Amino acid sequence: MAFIANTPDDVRVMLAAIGLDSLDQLFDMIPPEYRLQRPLEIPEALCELELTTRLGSLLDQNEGADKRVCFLGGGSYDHFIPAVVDNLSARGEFYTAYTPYQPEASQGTLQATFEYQTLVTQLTGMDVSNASLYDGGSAVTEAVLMALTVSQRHGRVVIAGSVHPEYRQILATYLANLDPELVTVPTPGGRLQVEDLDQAVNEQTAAVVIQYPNFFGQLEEIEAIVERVHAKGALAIVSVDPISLGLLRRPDTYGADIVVAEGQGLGNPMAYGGPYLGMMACREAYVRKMPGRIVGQTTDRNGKRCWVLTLQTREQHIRREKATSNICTNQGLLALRSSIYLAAVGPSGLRKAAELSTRKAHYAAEQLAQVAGLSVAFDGPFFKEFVIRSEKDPVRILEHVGRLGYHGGIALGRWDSHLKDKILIAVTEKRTKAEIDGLVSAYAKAIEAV
Amino acid sequence: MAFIANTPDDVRVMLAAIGLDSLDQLFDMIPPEYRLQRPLEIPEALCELELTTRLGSLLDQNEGADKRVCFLGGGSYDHFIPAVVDNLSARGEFYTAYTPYQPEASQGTLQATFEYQTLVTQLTGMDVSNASLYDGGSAVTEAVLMALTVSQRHGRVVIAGSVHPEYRQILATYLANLDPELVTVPTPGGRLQVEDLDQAVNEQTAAVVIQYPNFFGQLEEIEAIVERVHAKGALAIVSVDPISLGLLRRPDTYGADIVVAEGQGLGNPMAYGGPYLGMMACREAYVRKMPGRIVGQTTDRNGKRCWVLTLQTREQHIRREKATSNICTNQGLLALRSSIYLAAVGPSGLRKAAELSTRKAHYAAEQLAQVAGLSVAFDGPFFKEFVIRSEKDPVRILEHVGRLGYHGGIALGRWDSHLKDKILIAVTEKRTKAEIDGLVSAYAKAIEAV
Amino acid sequence: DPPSLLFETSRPGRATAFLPASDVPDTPLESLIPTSHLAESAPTLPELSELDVVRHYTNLSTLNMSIDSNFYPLGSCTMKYNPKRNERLAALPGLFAQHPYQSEDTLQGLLAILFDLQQILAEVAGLDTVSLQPAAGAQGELAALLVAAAYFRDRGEARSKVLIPDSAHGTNPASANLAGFEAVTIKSDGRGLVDLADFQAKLDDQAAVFMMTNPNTVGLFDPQVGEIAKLLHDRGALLYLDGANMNAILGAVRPGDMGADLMHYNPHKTFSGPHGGGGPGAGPIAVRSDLAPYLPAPLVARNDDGTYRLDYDRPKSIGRVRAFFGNTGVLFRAYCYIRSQGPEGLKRVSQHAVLNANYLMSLVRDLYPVPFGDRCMHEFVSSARGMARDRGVRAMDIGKRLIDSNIHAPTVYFPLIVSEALMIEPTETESRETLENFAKTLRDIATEDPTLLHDAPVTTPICRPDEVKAAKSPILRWTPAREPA
Amino acid sequence: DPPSLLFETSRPGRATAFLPASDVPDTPLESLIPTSHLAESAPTLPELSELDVVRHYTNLSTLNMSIDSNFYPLGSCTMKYNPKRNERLAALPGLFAQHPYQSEDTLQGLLAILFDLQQILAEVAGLDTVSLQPAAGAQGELAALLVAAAYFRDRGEARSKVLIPDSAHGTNPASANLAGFEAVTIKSDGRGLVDLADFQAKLDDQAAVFMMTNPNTVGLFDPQVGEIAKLLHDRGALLYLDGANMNAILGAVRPGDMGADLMHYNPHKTFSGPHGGGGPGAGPIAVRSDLAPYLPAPLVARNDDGTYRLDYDRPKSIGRVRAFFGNTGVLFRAYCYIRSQGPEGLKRVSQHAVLNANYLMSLVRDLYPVPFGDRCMHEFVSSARGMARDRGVRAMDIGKRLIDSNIHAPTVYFPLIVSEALMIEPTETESRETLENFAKTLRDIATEDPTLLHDAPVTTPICRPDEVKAAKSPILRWTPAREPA
Repeated sequence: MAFIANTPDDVRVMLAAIGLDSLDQLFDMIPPEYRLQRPLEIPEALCELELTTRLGSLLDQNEGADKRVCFLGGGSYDHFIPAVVDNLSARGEFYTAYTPYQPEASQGTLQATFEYQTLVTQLTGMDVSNASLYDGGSAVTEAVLMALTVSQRHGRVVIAGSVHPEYRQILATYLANLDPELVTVPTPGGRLQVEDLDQAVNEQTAAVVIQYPNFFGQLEEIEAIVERVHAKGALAIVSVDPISLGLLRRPDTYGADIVVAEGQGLGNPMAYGGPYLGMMACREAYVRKMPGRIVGQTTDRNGKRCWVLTLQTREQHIRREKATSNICTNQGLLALRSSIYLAAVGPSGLRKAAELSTRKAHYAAEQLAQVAGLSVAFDGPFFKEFVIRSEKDPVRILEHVGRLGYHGGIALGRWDSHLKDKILIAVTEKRTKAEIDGLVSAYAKAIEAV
Repeated sequence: MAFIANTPDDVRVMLAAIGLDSLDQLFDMIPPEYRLQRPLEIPEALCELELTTRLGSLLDQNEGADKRVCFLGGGSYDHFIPAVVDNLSARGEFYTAYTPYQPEASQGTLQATFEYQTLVTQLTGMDVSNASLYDGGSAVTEAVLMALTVSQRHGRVVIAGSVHPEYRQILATYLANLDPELVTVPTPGGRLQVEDLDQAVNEQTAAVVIQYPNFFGQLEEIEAIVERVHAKGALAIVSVDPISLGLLRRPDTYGADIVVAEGQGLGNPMAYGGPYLGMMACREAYVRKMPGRIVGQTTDRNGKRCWVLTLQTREQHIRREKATSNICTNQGLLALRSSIYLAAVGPSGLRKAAELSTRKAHYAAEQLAQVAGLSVAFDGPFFKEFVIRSEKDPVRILEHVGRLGYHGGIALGRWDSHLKDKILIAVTEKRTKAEIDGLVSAYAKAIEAV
Repeated sequence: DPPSLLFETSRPGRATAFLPASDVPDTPLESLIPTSHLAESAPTLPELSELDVVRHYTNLSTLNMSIDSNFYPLGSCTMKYNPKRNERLAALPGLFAQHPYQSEDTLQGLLAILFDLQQILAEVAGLDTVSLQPAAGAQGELAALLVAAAYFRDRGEARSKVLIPDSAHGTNPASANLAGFEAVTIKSDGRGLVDLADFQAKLDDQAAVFMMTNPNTVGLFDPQVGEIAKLLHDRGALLYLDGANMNAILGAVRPGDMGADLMHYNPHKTFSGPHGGGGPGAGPIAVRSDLAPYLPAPLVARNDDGTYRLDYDRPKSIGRVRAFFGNTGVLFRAYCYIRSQGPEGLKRVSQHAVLNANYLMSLVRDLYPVPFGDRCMHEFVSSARGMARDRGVRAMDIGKRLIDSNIHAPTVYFPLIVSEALMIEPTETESRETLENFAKTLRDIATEDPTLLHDAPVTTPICRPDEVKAAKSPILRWTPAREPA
Repeated sequence: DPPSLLFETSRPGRATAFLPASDVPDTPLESLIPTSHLAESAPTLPELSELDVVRHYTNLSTLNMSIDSNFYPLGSCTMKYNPKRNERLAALPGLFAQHPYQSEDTLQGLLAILFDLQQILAEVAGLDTVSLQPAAGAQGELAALLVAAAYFRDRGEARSKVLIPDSAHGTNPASANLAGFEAVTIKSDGRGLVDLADFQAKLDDQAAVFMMTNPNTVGLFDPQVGEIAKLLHDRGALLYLDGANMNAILGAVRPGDMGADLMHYNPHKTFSGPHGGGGPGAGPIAVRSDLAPYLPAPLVARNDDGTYRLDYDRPKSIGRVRAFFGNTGVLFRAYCYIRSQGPEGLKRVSQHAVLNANYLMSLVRDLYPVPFGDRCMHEFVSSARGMARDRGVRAMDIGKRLIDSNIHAPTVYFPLIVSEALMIEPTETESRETLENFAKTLRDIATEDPTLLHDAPVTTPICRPDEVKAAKSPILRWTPAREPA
């Protein structure tokens, strides 16, 4: 019996203590008419050997970054994960603990989370961080919901068209039954134009959401944009790539009010999209409107420094329908992984990851631009990701490149038919020059063949 | 700098404290004429990303049991390793501790080792076990050296030709410069004949070494053999397969004096031959002649039950040249893994592993015997391993079978030209009927093609 | 000594080698990215050697209680054993190295697993269609309510209310609010069940959904569920089943069979995902077929040729609640667990979860009265009200004192309908000896000196922290004692 | 409470599911194997649930000190950081799933690594040929002595003695004895070095090998090594270098360059193999070319086409000292470590190992006198003789008291030539702060109440065990308190 400790003997003794004759009687609270009278129609049990063999071979059918050279990005990246991250985060005491409700029995998780919060503030330059949210996409929406409360404006929310299309979809989903109008500012040139933004933001606008580097890898004119947002009395919500913070300006220096990020790149595997890590940091003044758990420092009765969950009166288990958010679960394990990652790589390592990604992405863009039939789509500066335009159908091109052993990029037409001639390509520090040259040659072959 | 914590600042401060100007001066005890005046000619340093990529791809070139279906045995077996074994043994506190010299700081290792010793006695039925030896092969020799001391006979050591050829080589190597004569009893029929044994064992014989199941997988007439050995006043050293003890008679029941085993099959990976686990158990009377570390139970000053290294006066760090053995390092981590394995699978799991291996091996033998050009070589009962005779050259047959995706067996000619038409095949509980049928068909094709 | 913070251990210049030199042409960085975008310096992260990091986290971890080290009978959280076999499989590159935007032809193994999981969760729910997207139970609740909202909108019905029992988890009203509904509380009756009169009084044409946790948070199966479903359906409203307590009823009764129209799962609870100090979880939702068009997209679909695809073609879908497919890593572990159990095994899980809870209750209820129910499902709620009144010992004191015996505290002060609540859920993976040891400890505590209990725990790395101070002047990040000169 | 033993937790019938039903035809077992070979019942192993096992070992582990959790300055054991990157690579199937009798064409990646390692170890040794076979340092010593014996036998020389300094590890004389030699002890002089006069007096025509540890066990490099080598070679004898202390001299001086003819490595010490509570190790040996024919077979050789093979064709080989290739897993980790360092890095390892030892010595030697040497190599040996005499505080008391500060004790009472020895080896992977904290703790202990020190440790799971009782009436296995009826 998988994972059940009771022996037939135990069952006998225990049933007798309860005063029952059979396991079935345990369920006699349930009216018989609802009881399932047949076995569940699900596959039969597998022992460990079978499970390992069968699921192992199913997984082996997949061809991800382990089997093809990966140039896919769009919010999930093949960054390098140092071995210490896997090793330490796998310790049972971290892995199989629950939310640290009992601080005396949870100082490990609490201190690690306090350190995570500090690391996030160090990365972003913001005042405070929460203990994590679900993912970078829903974190954008949580930031908007928070901005509604902070600003007390409920008329409009503005988002740049250069924000990840799925992040924008999430926001639309959440706002569908709420008051604010959602206005998306198109970015046909790959970046947000300040004039377009000015038109979209009105006096009832609670917040403007910008991504930096944006979904196309482009660097928005972030300082000018935030200035305009503030001029309209709205909050600037900026979604960043944490790896980019090894190189790019910290959000505090350009006046961001709420910073969110997808923390996957910081030591978390791509894992077909999740679990990921929603990061959120903001100005101190907003902390009591921030969703999610927060760990704070205090002292115990002996005056010893220690940590506890704090400001819980914001949360749903206390405030119920008046909570700042319905969030309960956080992404503790991923926050831990990201903390270990940052502690292991340090400032020089993070900078190097950012710099190598930048250099290699620019090299790749330059080389691809020389392939007949391809051109670089947007002319703004970019970080580790860029868009190329293809004269031939990207979907077919990518199929061909795939057969040559490369995950060559993301066809942007999947989200927007206006972008159907475009491909988004990401390059991380893991990619070698030889792999990039191989990609370029694969594209050249594909253009010819398709 | 890989794994060095001192910063340039630290180095400055520390050198100053010592009164030196440079790191180089630290070595001025060494006469300059011996100092190496050039860099070592070894490959340049690799950072973690490079190391992971390069060694990962080198390892990926190998085609072991991960890429071909494995029917290789001969002392190393593809048995199933439950995930708990890997997970728990990897805990840093076990993994990175040293020999438990300080019992107060090492009760984890000590208790685990005491449990290991107990598990070995439960498996074998013997009175006492040590804390492990290097491997099953050198354990045979250590048992012989021990028997020399116990028996106070130094004239002869007898070993069956059906013992693993490499185990026999080790014994020969060790005895080369010592007094006893080494006599090997040939086993052309795959098993030891009592009459042959009788001729070989004389009154000066310290011990007879038997393997059960033997190298060919055959089950020796163990009871009769041990009886004859004892009749001559010699000790019976039996090398067993611990997995077989889920099914076969325990060594105490047939009178073994010293039992040794290769413990690899109990939760340890094949890992191209090592590190493995030498197991040794014996009668209580011999314990003070046993090589290797031993953990014993005692109490602390408060009367609390606890564990310590004990009987250390046998060992080289106390007795120096008079030690029972030169052994210092043991295989603590592998003993731990085997304990976790046995604890996880329990008596029913071990029995099942043994039984499935037996059934599948017999099915394989039966099916292979039906292939034209192949026959089963020996007619004694066998456990999970058997020998087939091939009309065509085993080496070429196996090459062909290999190309079809199978590690099809071991050509026995590598050790003994008399066996050059024979192939040793092992079948563990991991092999499925489909894989066995596949092997049979691969052999059939090979016989035809070669 | 408590471990230092990473930032206190940091020394300038300390680092380890993990990335190589650049192998592409060396261009000045400023020629790639204008300086107006570049930071003046790297972030002020801590600088540590690899051994610093290893020792820090190794030692930190030991300050935690966890399932792997302790009995953890935290009610409502289903702290069952997390099988290591699942972790081994989840660590394979066939899962971890898969990018969410790979082409479907490179994902057939994984899509087969996820499709299978959708089917299984539908079967266990007794409902028709499953979306695996939501990232957590609470997000599943929200997604399901958004589905309900879309359903009513599509039918041209404007319904503004969601009814929720007073014994419900706080996520229910919070999710209802976030989905744009008004949360209306339904009282519990003297048996700890839904007060039918109150329910009927509040069930009007504005009611969209009734969110029911069944078994409920006091560990009782509410047998009125069929009647409730009928009343709701008669009014055109929907019954939502909060799946938090599914561990009690797997294979015994299916939400769809008791009238539920939609539900969420907490796979990290019911199907053994490790809780990771607070997450990650996942929150798949299952719905009746007429609600299926509104589910978040994509779902996994099977093609006629046996291959799998992602089905994005769902024009009525509410859209997305998170980016990418979902919390695949968590879902995969749930799948491993379910496949390890099979139909008989899943049923047995609930049998033993309920057996363990009832046995434990039988061992302690004389000293720790259980206000609602003679028996329980997978958990039970004792009240320390008598002890609080007679001896000044509160539920929290009892929980803290258990920690001194290496047992994690139960959930305290929840559900709100039991005063001085101790909510105890042993799960099926604990042994009888563990339960008996827990009962003995709990019984011993009942007669211990109240002062000792007020001081507890006394064997832990810290004693009771000052939570008021923490909330009053929040210190939420480390800052250097003095700024560097 | 101390953890129960596995056997005490066991309950009949408890188990977990790890193997499937048989898929081959169901024959009665007795028809496959005669009953005379079958046991009457399965062995009496403990019966546990998987959670029992996980919790047992998780909790057991925390009773250990280890490098991952503590500073561990155990002299002579080189307790350096064991890089996790090596463990990740060693866990790949390309290593763990390789069978020792696979054909060479399926092992090219691994053979390339092992060949490369042979070359590297030869270069670092300044010697010609390397065998990776021995399973541990002590087996390496033995194998090397067997090589020496074969060499002399082949030359027709009968030499019966091995000379060994009195400061040597006990394995040296034990190995010499096992190789059939008589072990002859050479005294140390007043500086802690080889007493040349005694050495010369004992160096006769029967001398086969001198086994020298250099740097030696008091942490000093013996500058007489060249002269010693010359004296030996003039007599036709060999110089053996015990590689236990290689961590002090990597890239700084090579054994071959100082005259050594043969040596062993402890890769698990010098090259960061995890010690695993006592093992596994490995013991590769390196020899001068004229000794190479006698090495244990096989070696890895490179073919002209760049592929690799196993070279078994060594007719003068001593044979084997263990089955299969060797402790490949340990060797592989050593290779990872060496490749992470490169030529500069290996040199730096020794520089910082020596720096750390000297710095630490400078911080404590006023209170803990160091009888031999003004400076040291990678470790130093203090003597607590003064404290023992004046205050009744022995080396062991000091070691035990360190444990109370979460620091593992140094090696005590070794080497034998220093009374009340405290042998301290910090290694290069420890930080200055760790060394300073250790020094401060050691200095504090110097003035602590002797009673406290005699009682130490007081913060550990157990206090001092009764070792006499353990040896006098050995209890070496668990037995049930009462036999079951």
